[in-house]
Amino acid sequence: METLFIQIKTLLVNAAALVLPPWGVTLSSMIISALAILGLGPLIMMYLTLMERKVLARMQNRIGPNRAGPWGLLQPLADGIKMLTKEDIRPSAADPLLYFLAPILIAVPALMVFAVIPFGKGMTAADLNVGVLYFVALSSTTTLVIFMASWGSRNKYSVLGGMRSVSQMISYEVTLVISVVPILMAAGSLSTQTIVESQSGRWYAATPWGLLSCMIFFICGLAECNRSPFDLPEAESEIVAGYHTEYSGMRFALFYMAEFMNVFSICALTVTLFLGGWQGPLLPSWLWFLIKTYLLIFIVFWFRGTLPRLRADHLMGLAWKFLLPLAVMNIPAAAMSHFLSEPFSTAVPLAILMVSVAVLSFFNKGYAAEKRVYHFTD
Amino acid sequence: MIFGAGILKGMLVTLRSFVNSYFKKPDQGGLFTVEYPEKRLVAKERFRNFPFLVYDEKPEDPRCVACDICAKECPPKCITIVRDADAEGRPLKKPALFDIDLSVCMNCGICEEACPFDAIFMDHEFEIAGTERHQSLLYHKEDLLKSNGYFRQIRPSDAALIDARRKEAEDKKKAALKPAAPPEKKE
Amino acid sequence: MTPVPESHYLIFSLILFSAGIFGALTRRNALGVLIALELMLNAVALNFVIFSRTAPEGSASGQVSAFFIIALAAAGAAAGLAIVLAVYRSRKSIQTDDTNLLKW
Amino acid sequence: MLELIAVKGIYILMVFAAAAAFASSLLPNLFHGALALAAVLLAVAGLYLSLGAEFLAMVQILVYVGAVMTLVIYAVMLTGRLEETVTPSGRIQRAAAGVSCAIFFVLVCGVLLSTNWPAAPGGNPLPSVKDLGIDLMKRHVFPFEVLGILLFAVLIGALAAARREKS
Amino acid sequence: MKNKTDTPLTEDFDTQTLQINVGPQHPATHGVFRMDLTLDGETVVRLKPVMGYLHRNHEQIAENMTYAASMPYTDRLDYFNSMSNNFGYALAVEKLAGIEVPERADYIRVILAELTRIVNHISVIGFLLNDLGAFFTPLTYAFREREKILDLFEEIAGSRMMCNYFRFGGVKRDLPPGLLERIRTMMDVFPRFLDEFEALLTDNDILCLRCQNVGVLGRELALNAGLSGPMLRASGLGYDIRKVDRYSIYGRFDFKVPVGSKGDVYDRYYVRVLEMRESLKILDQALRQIPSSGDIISRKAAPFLKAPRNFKPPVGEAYGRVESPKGELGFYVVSDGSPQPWRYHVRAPSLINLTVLEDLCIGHKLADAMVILGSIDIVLGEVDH
Repeated sequence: METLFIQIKTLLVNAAALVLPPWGVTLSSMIISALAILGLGPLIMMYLTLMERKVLARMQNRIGPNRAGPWGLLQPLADGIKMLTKEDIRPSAADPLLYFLAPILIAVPALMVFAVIPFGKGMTAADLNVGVLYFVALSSTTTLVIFMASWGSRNKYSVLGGMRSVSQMISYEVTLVISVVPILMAAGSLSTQTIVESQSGRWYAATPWGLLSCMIFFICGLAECNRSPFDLPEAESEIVAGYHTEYSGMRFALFYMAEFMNVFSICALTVTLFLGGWQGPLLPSWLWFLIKTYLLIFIVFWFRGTLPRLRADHLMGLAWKFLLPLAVMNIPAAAMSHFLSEPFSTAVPLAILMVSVAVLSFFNKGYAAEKRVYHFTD
Repeated sequence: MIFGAGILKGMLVTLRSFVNSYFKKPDQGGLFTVEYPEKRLVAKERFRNFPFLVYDEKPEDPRCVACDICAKECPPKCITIVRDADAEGRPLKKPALFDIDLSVCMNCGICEEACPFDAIFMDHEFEIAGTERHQSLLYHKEDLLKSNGYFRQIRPSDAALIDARRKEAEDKKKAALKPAAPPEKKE
Repeated sequence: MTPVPESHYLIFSLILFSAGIFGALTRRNALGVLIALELMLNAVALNFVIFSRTAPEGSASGQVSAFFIIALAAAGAAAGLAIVLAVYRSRKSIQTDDTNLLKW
Repeated sequence: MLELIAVKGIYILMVFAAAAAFASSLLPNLFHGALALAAVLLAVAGLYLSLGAEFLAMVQILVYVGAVMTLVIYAVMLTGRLEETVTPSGRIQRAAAGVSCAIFFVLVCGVLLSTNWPAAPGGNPLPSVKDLGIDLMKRHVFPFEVLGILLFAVLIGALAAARREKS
Repeated sequence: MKNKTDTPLTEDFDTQTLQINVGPQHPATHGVFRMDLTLDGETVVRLKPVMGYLHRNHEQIAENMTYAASMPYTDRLDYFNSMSNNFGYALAVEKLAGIEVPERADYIRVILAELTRIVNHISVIGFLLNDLGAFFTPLTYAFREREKILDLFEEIAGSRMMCNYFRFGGVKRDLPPGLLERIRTMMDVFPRFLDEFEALLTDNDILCLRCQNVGVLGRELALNAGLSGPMLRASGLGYDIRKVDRYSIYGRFDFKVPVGSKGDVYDRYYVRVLEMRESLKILDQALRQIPSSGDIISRKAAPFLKAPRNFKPPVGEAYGRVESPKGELGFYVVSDGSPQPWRYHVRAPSLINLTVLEDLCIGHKLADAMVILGSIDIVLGEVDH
């Protein structure tokens, strides 16, 4: 069971080897893993939409979709067909080049990031030794595409939504990168494969600074793909649907797909970097990876079901005034725990983090909720 | 407390309701959705949808005597009645034409209250669909007539009350007729 | 690593550089000039990396200097755009012909 | 055989990048020009990959396409009116610039083709990310620190210049 | 060559103010209500509410129908609490015609009015959270409780929202047997739901961040604008018509009126939660004191049930007002002796509370304008009547 997928791949490659010349074999193995990802991405996205609707429904004492297929399993198919058959309305004033390119260019990085995620032992599509940097670089290109989408559709609401989402993504991207640095220091390499192997002894989330940077990474990841408390750009109650107001039909499906694949890749990377990737006692490695990732995805939907939305300036305030300094303070804390001898190696980082949290919450006093007292008259 | 405390408490509430929805019974926080076409909620007795006319034995002679009170009292004026006339043109105590425009009626139940002859009551049947707006929702007398048995079936306690009152009124009327009859026999 | 001869790479970076110069000369909008500037810096960084292949074994000075160029270009872009915005705020237009006075 | 496909790929990338570079200076709409520049940057990152500089390619995408391009497009949006961002440029100016660039190109091309570059010794291991890091911290630590201070100074300078006057 | 040397060096960007209209068909406006917003960046510069999309000429129609015939139309005013609309109209006509209401009917009326108050307040909080972005979870919890109460209404009056149950001098029919016990059991479960609801919301830091010090309503503005209901009480003025008029039998129950301190969106939210707890107290006392039997409509008004046409109140005028969950709901009726009112006017609390929307929203962000509108709690049926 452990190497199920690897055996399938070798089987296919051997079959290809019979008919193709030697160079064709390496090419075919590349193509097989590429096709695996191309097939996996949309599949994950489809069943994430169903999972989200089911989880949210159950939180609200509803049943969630159960009409299409047993327990609603064919619902994503139904959604897909609906998206395909919907008429693709294009605003006349839209800028043809930008309007047409944006949905494609937003789905491409979302899919490319899957290449670097280690689904199991030896099951990383492309084991770059700049894995994490690859992920961060690709996630930063989406700001450009959101600009194109909002500017291209020439609509007031989408420009407002576009500006909001870009400023949000920039401020959370900085914190995302800095929160990963302690892990790279501990693992000593950028490639996701070696990071996971170096966690075989103790997960990074087990160490104090690791836990903190895991939380910061997760929160910034949420903000990066505009989910739950940070879903400002497509705030229905305010601006109708942010930058993808003017999109419908298949184009909107691409935006939708990109969003869900970002959610999956953020959760997958949090698992890889902090929660020990595919490390796990007896179950096969890739099963461990999927369990952990889907647990994190449950938390993302759980956030969505509970928390109201943050306003634009709170969002920025949280990123620049609280999370970024905390992430920066986390780096010396992580360094201390490496180079100091045993008794101090846990005490000093904890002290640093406690002090920085205290100082930062002191400075951010304005954001704290104030207790209110209500009196009664008759 | 620190920033996240209130949020965590809120999250616990949703998690608990997520878990309850799997394990608890409907009224303790479990799922209480009634999946409509398969399972249905039984209508409450006083539920009122569009009105219907009641007849005792034969649909030809409904209880309605075409007194036009309900048409006058109906706030949106959606009832139109034309009194029947016999061969010589003398008016009869029966409606020839009794139309209710269901697209106008707001099922407020005032016609049921105002009717002195217990002829019109509010129905429980709500699955009414028409193919087009004007004609198919204009119900004529034939579509409105329903038997007293049906009335007793959908609104048992009200029907019992009304039948009792009607039988008692009948006995009183017969009693009033009877004393006039027996004295003639005695002389 | 790839058998593509260096001269082809160099010709390509030269094309980039001349496109940058052409852009800088023809653009009437200050931002256009900044965009062309980025293009030129990029061509130069590419040259460094091309020559890092022929460097003696193991020394990465080629890539490091390219890394520095990228960082400097980012700093340059930031400063340039701040100035362009300041000019725009006071002159209402960033046509290169309008900003012909050093003090206004 | 795989090498051939790779080489073909690189040449296609070069042609695409050259076209995008000229497009970025010729397109009337500044927004499209900025996007053409983004295309060039991505293509150059691809070239870095083909030259074995993975770290540099990723840094290029992160710094350039992620941050600098966003900055440029913010500036384009702030300065251009919401509707028109078309900036016409004169005919003679274009012709003159074109001719001078062509002359420049031909001259440097002559120099370039005539010198024979030392053949790539080939086979020497490409500097890995670790070597890059060590080299950055050992031989080039001074410029690295100066760069840090410079970036910090630019940050504050840009803020001061672009900040809206507190009325 | 224009080189303007006179303009100051760094005066402001001539940013274009963005004119958007949060149109009649928009997820955040509770019904068909348009706001003509002028934004400078994100902050609201000017807000012009545009109403009238749901105007149904209610007052003119009422003048061409008998008194009893316009009772079902009062359900459609504020379609969230039809019972208190009926209550207000019934009170006005009873004052006009001088009809006394028997004991048991009064108790039934108070119980139903307090039940609608609870229904209204949880729904409002649910919708407010929707505007804040919590994806329908608080709203579905609120609607689950609302369903239970609406089922009770269906059993009593025949329809869940359009009850048309009150009549001049009492109520249409008596409560069905065993209903008081069902209300009692529901009332015992409700506080537990309310605590769970509060645990989810009250000290949720994002809610506090978004609602505290947003849309602050000063006491003088609240007073001069003639506001009423939870909005007034959140700004610190404890004015509740149930305490001022002591109409019907509210005098017999002891309950408190919660009053806020700052008058922002958070206070308006929490005052409604406290009001629900007070309503529970009233319901508790009413369920204990209700006489088990007794006629449910005054002997004088009973015949008019059968023949509303010959209900001719004496010439004169009357103004009956009720503390509806939205504020002071008043009905002004003038009679000229004929079965049809000569003049009929409804004082709609939502309409009057809405007049301060612009003063609250200026200076706030676009996201806050939506939340402030949500906290004012308007229902367009009543605003446009």
